[in-house]
Amino acid sequence: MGKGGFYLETKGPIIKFAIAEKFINLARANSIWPMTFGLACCAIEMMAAAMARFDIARFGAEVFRPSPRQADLMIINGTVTKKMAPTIVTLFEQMPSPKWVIAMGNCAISGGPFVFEGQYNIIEGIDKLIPVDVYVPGCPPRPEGLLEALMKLEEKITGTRRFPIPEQKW
Amino acid sequence: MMNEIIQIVGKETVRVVIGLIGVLILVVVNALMLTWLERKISGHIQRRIGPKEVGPFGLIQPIADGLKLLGKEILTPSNVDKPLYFLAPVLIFIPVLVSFIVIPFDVCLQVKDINVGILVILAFSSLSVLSILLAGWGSNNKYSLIGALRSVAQNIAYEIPLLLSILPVIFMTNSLSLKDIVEVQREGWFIWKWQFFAFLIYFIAGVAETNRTPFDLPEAESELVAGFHTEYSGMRFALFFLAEYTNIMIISAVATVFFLGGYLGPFLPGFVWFFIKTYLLVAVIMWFRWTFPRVRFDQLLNFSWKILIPAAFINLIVTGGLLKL
Amino acid sequence: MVKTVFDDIKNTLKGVEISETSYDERGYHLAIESQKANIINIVEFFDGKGFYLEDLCCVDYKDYLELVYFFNNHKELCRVKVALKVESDKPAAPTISRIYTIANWYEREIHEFFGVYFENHTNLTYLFLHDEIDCYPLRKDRVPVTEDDRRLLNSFKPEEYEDGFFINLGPQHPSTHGVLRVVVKMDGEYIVSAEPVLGYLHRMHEKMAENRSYLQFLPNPPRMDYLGALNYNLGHVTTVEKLCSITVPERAQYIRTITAELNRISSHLLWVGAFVADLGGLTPFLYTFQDREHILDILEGIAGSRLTYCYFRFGGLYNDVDDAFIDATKQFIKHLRGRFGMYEKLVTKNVIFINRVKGIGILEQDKVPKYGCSGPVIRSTGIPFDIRKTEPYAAYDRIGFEIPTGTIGDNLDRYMIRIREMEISLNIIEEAIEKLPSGPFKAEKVPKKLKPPKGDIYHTVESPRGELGVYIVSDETDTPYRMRWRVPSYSNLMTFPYLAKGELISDAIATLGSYDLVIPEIDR
Amino acid sequence: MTVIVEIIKGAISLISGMCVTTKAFFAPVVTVQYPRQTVNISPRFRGHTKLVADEERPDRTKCIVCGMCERNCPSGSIKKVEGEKLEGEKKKTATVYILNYTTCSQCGLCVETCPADALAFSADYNVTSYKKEDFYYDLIKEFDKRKKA
Repeated sequence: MGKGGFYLETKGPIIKFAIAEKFINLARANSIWPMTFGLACCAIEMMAAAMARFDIARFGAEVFRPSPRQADLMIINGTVTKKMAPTIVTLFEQMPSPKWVIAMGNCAISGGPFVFEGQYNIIEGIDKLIPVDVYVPGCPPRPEGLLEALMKLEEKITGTRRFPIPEQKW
Repeated sequence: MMNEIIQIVGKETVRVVIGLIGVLILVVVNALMLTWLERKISGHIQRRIGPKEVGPFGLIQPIADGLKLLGKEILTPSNVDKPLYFLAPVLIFIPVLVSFIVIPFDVCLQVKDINVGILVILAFSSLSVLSILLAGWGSNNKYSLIGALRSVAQNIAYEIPLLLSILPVIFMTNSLSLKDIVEVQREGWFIWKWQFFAFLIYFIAGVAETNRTPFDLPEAESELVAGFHTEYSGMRFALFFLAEYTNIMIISAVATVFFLGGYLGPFLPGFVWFFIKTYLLVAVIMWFRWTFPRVRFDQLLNFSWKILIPAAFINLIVTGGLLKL
Repeated sequence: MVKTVFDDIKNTLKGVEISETSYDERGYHLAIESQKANIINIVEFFDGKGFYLEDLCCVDYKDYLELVYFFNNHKELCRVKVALKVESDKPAAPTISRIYTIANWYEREIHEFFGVYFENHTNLTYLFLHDEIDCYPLRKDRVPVTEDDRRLLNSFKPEEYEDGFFINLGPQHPSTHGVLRVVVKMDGEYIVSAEPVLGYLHRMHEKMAENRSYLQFLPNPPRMDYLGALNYNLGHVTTVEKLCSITVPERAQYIRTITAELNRISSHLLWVGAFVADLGGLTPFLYTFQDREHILDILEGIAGSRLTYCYFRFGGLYNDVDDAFIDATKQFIKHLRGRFGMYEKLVTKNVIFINRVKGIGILEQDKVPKYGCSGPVIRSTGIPFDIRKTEPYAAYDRIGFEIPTGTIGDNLDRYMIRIREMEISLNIIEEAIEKLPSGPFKAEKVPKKLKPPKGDIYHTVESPRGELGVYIVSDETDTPYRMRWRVPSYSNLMTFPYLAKGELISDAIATLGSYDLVIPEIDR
Repeated sequence: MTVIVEIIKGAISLISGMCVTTKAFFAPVVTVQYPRQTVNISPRFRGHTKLVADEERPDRTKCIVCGMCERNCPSGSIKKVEGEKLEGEKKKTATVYILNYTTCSQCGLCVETCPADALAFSADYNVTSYKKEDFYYDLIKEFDKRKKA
């Protein structure tokens, strides 16, 4: 970890078996364990997604691991300050690959409403520090947004979307 | 071919080897099932569904979890004490395998009937403390260390009432063999024959032995992040996970054998009864977890030393007095 | 009270410039101009009278800096503003942290943001800001960090020079509900000392206020305290309304009361769940969230969002409520009343729970003024202090309600008070709905560009966590010259090092949970 | 003796707690299974803003390109509002309206201050993407998309 915010690139396995890989990817996509990690407002909505009404457990993602070593997914849910940034990079590095990142909420995406000229304390977008897989905008996004992001992540891992797309409410 | 092998190594060895393979499969399948069961039970207690989208009723969920953990990067933190760090997950898994050898699932469904069966289980289950200690020390993490130390103190404190609560049953059967103990209960289960309190004490101590809520201090999530396995990831973490669930199974199985008449029961085959009883106890342990908060460390030890152990002793003396006088 | 304090100061502290001010306009009763030489005497005077330090902040007037001390009394409302001018280059002032413990943190904060040096302060290290900061952020002109202070940056590293078993609770730790970091020195399982480190979520709200108009600052307060968003929204709006003397129609006042109370319940519900989760029981957490979802639905129906509502406007509301809202609220009141029995069985009467919280984290009543804590934390010690009663805003003076108090100030008291407060909030909502008048929901003549008269104002509201104070200095433009937020969690958390000392780590985590901390509120 | 009474009392409290969870176990679940079912979202829900169609000319928006929203936005999310005066018309017609949703805080100031009532909140409650550039909406294009749908 450097102060500039570089993360260590971990190499994938040397030998790959296509079918096994596909199978394991399917398993991975359906067993995403997020890290217990709350930053700000969006953390409450992340909790709400894990609660009875939205129940992230249906997709096997309710196993919130407090230790980064056992987590697959890091949900950046809130403003990342310059004081917090090194910690986040460390946590990300401590996760064993394959690992994914969801930037939840506007603060994580771009600094959100806290960007102004002369700001001295926030990182304008977590993608400047670590690679982000799925972005969920909103301030904060509804829990459905997070569930949708989980499905997007599954689509990214396996290549297909398993779930129906809910009706758009224009 | 088969006959030749049997002739060379002896019938008993083949039986044990087949049994061991069976036990291995049982342990893995059981642990996977239990994770599913736990998530389903917790889900419904909390009025949600739990795993659902992965396979019918989410039944494939544990397999997906297992595969995923297999496919994780093998990660070793830089400052760990490597031999101990590698040894701990293996060491926690072996004793739970051995324990299953002596458990009678049915009249003739037992890998080996050893005449000191219960001692084998108790001796090997104590070994898990050692591996937790190794994991805590080897991880070079403060949370792990505290978790490990808590675990040691807790396990020592609760091993005593555990032992004391099954002693009266041994008094009454005059045997340490699990099969004999079950056979004696043809005349009535021990839970109804004088030993209800012994069963309660055993069960509470058993919950504590398996580090489950309300006694889950070694891995207290809100205090110690993940306790002794904070630094473990991927398959090594899975082994801890597996061992935890298998331990629950063992504790419940021993309770079934000692107090609930093991495989005895009408109509259904013996092993079905055995599993029904065992899984009921497992479900109760899970029920505990999703109802109660966690006790504090000093309360935990106080409860064992000041209440459980004296109560177990009184029970032992009363049983001994009634039987031998 | 005001008169006697005025006379006492005149008699005992000779040569102090004291004047009476209009409470209705300024929000404080007395104003004192102090000098460096006599500030300690003045503070000691208030300490002797049992006043608490409500707030300590700094305003940069370019030619000089002004330190503003607010004192208030828990027994009877008497707010005193003490101003101390310090020169703008190499500013220095005597520390009052020996007299008021909470001043320790306030002074550290002012030191970071304004560069004021407090003489004889025991630990003037950086509390909020990150290592690479190169100026004092809240100064009007860009003032680079002095060489002395540069050395202090990130100097708080207890692990390096002390021999002991240190544990970092946070910034990522399941128990801190956010990004608080507490450095704990341990002896076995017992805590020798605990030192919170703040600033992991410092989002520059006070700086932003100086860059935006009053109107444009509206989305910020809800994000300071995302659980009591409407209360913060209300704090901001009422202060500006008072400053610009805007009258708000009755209907809007009542709706403000109803929604703010609903928000309070949702905040308390979440706390109950999170507190029990800290103690290891996860299921109540899900049950409280389930009840909370009802409130979120109701509030989403009028305010449009689930968490960070931006609903109140200067002079009224964003939009009116409809019958569906009233019906849903009534239904919710009925629903929640039926749930209390369940919580009692599951949590309140549970023997494990009681043994975990009873007699733990005791805050004595006489310590309270030193820390200036508020909300359920102060009420647990037996002091019936509630801004809704002492300085009623919205429609609280037209609604009868009681203030629950505890007896010994332990974690159980804090838990019981919050449960009781939820019940009382339900009563308030019920009464407010009954009395809800018809009429406009918005004042007619609110100028698009607010230009309040010159001067300052201090106004408080009761957020779910305690006393929220807003101090605005206006310079007749549409942006505040300085907007200072006095947040309850900050002073509540200050008691943690005192309460945690000698406790077991599991108890300390329960105590930390009992404050109901919201980190962005502390860090601002 | 008191110890025994306390133990019994404690045990009763634990059992009553377990009764609560048992009741909940058999109670119906409250989960709304998101991709298959959706929660009823209030019409006042605040998603990103959208432009409202003019009643007289439904193919165009009400926007008169006055720039009020742009000036009033607290976080400068409204990047560019441009329009042109079509021949024979008094008001301007918007051609470009770029909203940077990633800095929006859904406060509603733009909707409130719009003199033409041309802005409203959309009900896009579940937007996600692999790229953050996807949230730089051109509301005119969004308007056209919605019109087709």
